[in-house]
Amino acid sequence: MLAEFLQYLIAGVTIGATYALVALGFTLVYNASHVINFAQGEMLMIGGMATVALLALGVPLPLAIALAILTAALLGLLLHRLAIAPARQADVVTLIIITIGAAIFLRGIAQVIWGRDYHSLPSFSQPEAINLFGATMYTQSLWVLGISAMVVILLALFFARTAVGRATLAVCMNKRAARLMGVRVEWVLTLAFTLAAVLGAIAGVVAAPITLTSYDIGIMLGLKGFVAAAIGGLGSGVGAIVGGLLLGISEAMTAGYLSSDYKDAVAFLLILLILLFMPRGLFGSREAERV
Amino acid sequence: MRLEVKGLSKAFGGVHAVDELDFTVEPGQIYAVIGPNGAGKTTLFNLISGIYRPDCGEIRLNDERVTNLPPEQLAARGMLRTFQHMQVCMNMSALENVMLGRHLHTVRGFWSALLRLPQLRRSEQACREQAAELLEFVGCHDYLESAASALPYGALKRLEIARALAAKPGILLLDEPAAGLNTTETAALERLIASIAADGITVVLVEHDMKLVMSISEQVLVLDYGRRLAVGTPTEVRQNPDVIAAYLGG
Amino acid sequence: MVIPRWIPGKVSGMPLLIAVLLLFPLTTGNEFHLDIATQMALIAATVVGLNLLVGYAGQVSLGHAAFFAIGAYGSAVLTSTYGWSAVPALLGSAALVAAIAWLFGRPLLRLKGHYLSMATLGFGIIVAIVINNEGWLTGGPDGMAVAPFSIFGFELSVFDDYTLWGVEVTGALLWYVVAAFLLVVAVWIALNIIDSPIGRALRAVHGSEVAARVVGVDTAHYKLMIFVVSAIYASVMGSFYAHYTGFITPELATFEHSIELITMVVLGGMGSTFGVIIGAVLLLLLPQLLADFQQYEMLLFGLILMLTMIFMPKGLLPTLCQLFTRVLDRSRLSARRRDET
Amino acid sequence: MRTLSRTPARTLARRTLALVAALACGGLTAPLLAADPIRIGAFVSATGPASLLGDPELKTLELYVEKINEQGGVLGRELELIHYDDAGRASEARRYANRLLRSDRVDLLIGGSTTGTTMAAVPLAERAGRPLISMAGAIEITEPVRPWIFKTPQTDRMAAERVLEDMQQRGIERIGLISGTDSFGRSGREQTHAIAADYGIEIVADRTYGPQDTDMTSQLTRIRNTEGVEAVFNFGFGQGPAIVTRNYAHLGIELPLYQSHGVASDRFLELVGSAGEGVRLPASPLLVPDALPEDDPQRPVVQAYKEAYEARWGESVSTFGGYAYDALMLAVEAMEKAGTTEPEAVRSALERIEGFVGVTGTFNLSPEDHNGLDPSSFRLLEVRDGRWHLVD
Repeated sequence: MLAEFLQYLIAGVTIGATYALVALGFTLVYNASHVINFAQGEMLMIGGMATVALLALGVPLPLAIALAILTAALLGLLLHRLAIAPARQADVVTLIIITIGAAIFLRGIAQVIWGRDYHSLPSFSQPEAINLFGATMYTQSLWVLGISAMVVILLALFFARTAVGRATLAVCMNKRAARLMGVRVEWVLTLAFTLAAVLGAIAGVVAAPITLTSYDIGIMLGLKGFVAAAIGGLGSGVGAIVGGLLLGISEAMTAGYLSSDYKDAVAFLLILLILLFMPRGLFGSREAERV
Repeated sequence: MRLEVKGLSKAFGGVHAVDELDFTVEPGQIYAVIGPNGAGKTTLFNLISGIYRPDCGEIRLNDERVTNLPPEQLAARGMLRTFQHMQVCMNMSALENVMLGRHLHTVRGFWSALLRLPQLRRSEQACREQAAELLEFVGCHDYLESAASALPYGALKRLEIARALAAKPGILLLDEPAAGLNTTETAALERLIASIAADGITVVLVEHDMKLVMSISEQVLVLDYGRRLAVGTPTEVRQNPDVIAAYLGG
Repeated sequence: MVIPRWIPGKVSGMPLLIAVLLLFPLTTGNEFHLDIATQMALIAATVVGLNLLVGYAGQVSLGHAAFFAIGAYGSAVLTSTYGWSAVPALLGSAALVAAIAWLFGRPLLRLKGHYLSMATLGFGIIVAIVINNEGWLTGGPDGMAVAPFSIFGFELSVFDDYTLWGVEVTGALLWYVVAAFLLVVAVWIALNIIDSPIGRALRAVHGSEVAARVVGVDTAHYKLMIFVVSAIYASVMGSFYAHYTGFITPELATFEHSIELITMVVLGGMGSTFGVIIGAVLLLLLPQLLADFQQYEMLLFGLILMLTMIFMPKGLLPTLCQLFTRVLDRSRLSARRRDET
Repeated sequence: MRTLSRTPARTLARRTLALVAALACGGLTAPLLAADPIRIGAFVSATGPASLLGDPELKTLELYVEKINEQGGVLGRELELIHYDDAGRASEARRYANRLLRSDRVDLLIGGSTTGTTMAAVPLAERAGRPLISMAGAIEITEPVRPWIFKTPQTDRMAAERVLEDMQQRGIERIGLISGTDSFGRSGREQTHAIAADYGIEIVADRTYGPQDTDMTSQLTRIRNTEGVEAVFNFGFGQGPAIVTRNYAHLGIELPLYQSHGVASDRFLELVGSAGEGVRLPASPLLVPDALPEDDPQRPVVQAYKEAYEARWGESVSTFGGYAYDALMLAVEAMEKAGTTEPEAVRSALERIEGFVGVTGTFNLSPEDHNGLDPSSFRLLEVRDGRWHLVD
């Protein structure tokens, strides 16, 4: 019984950590610019696929991962500089559609360059699975959890301790005030998009040995990440992490104990209930309206 | 329309913007609220007009308790207002902005809108004419069909007043109507406020322009740190030692 | 002073739309072209309804495809499985959709921000999952066949030929006429709503919600009203779409389909009724045009979407209208200068 | 777009212009009836969730249309392949099928890759009176028989029969079923439920996973913990079954694992690695061409197809490409048999094809059977040492 529960928990937490990283990317961009960046899932795909491609070229794994993350970072930067910044006067919905265009574009490029096949990435360490109180755990799960935790801590330190991080927070809170304080808002926005891309790519790379990867994997994982962010209140970092884990665990538990047909529905039902009864999400902040 | 405020308080993060405030505005009065910056004047307006919810206290309109009612319901009871930082729909024309003010007095049923029934067409035509009249009344006849975004600052201020008047107010709250206006415009505004009051509409205004306040108000309320410093006729207030201290000494 | 209005006046837009719809079948005898045009008209009508919500009330629904799908599956199941006739089935589905929209919209539309979009996202995906899973009712992922639209014993199938008043017409042409008529009605109703105190109130929400509220506009009420209306639009068009294509699959309810509908609105121009029709037409036409590029189709589609929105952030029609009025102003100005000299 | 006969760029420009003219301004643009090649119209799911099916299908069609034209075409005429990608969406499939029939005026349709895309196009083909050869599995495509509709893959029922038969032989009585929630998995699940009792087999656990899911350990744990399960059968295609297989191995489940023909490509072996050891599945002999007996009539056909495909595209064959090969070859056979491309003649010629050896199996079509395959055309394979082996 306990072993079964533990098995579901491990599965849920592993995939949940991936969702959380993607959700953090959504949150970062949303806070800075109020844009829901639908190209976030594609960054995850780029992370995984670029690593696979570089490995195939004979690049050693750590270098391949670094280069893949760098590629995603560059794409995130370009996405903001070339697509979002030129249209900064536009309605938020318009910017969202631009990110959808970017997502389709990136998927299109990936499909042309890397084809439509699924690829697997080798596990980072051996053996691939270990036994834990009767439940089996991928060692890769440990990588996923460890790296996610590390990323979250680094991110927290970045926002709390560095001048750039504080400037980003200032922009998130009030763009105009930040500008008056001398923060270069455009620069900070670019940084937010770049960081979000890095988060996505990291999620894509560490999860790929478990999830496999392909040019269109970003659609589903991106959507799940967005859902996780929504559960957390869209705009709260803690919310994104909790939302991601909650989503992953609820999926695994539902698939195990209840109905696997409706395991995805549970997550979305969660959103509806949270919105109806806790309208600001679990961790959404209350904004005072100023007149 | 009579406005009564009792024990009204509102704090933002420990700072008492409005603190245990009491006052009464009698029907037909021109009532001014003055005070140094940060005295809580705009917060007071936002509380009275239902944009903020008070922490405690009571607001009565013609003896009806209206505390915590949302702005749209206060408007339906005859309380209208303008804003210090203007709230004009820049995506609409000047005329449409005023027509918006007549919202409560137009035929606006769902089916009559859906099918564009004759009664709605007639009501819209009347609304358009009345809005045009009001724009002329406030002196904006040059801008009838202009986009609101094309109006100069002074005209926008008057547009806001016209919009409020369109809703047939019993009481009108004006938040710094003279801010940013030159002397000619201020003089025109003074005449406008006087003629509004002459129609029997109670006027409450927050204003920095002391000349304007002293020449048209019947009662003046002086606020300091959210509290009542003094209240009385312009002459009384001007001679009140606390007021002099706050304005000159502070 | 010329106001660059987003909506080309009712006077110019409506006759133009009717003229285009009337002339189109005269220019082609090709059933494929009629087929595409019929689908375009039905989708465009859906998008005209969605635009009321997105373009005017400023609320984004990420689950509008679900309403479309409930309309489609409602009609399909009630007619094919339960033997209802088409009209009550259509009305029944629309009533169900209206009830759902009201139930969700009421608490959510009182809040500001992206709450409606998140709730509709969740709702939409749940609907897609249910349709996919409940195969006994919906045919599951394989989809289900839908009976032709019938009214007063007259069965309108795209695959039959008819003789009306001695004239031979194909079912495809008849369906085109029906779809075109539906589009005109949809536009007429939308324009009526926009050009009424309700529409003014909604536009005010976009301009300044506070301003609208302090003059007595119950903005939450109107947002809810328009949310329900736009959901009914989607449901009704979904019903017709199901009868027209004769075969529906759960893809109608997917998140991708919802996104597609929103994209049509934004591409054509939020708040521009005729603009969003152009948006719908283009977005349905684009894959047909790009089909020749094979594996570059997706890449090009994304690129075109991105570039259009970057360079025409207000959408196609409003941008073009602005350009047009600017040129007009300039020529008028130069004409005046000529007069003066 | 059209393979051969015109330079792609000019074709593209002309077709784009024609479509814009017709749809935007409306011009009379009946396609030019040029030197009359035989037009084969194809709509496949080359992208989207079913691209694992559509991609090899399209590549096969392109390859063999080229080959046939090099060898002088059919009835002395060239073949012209006009193909569109429906991305797995039924509404797109419907649009493209209509475009192929009405604008491109094809003589015969091949497609779609999935049951949904096929069924959306079926009424159009029937209305236009053009033969349609589907590459999708579900039994409902050809049952009941529709005059113009044919299909090349075995039905999913046959796959289920083949697996259940093998289980019965091994003495397995209680199984756990896991399947994808896509069209392929759903339909397979239904068929398995429908016939399991015929083989004395009881399905004691029944779980599903989404086509895009990335982890199935919960479902598999549930199945493992269900009392009495003696084997597990997974009905799905795409990456899902690969993940199931990997999870299965990592969970250390010792029971026999059966897959469906949805994973029958060498790609599956690459994805699952050592986790795939012992997996059994029904598949076309395409995967084990050299293991077929010398006298098997399919041996040369399968060997030739595999060789040609892998040489041309540099990737391994899958069962799905074989469906496209059979569809095209059946069409060619029927046209040659009829001596014309007149649709009704081709249709009735198709119904008269007997003993036609394809990649998937030997086809015996008739007016009552528009599929023409029997379950024995499925060979049972087992993965051993990372390679496919025939189970005797």
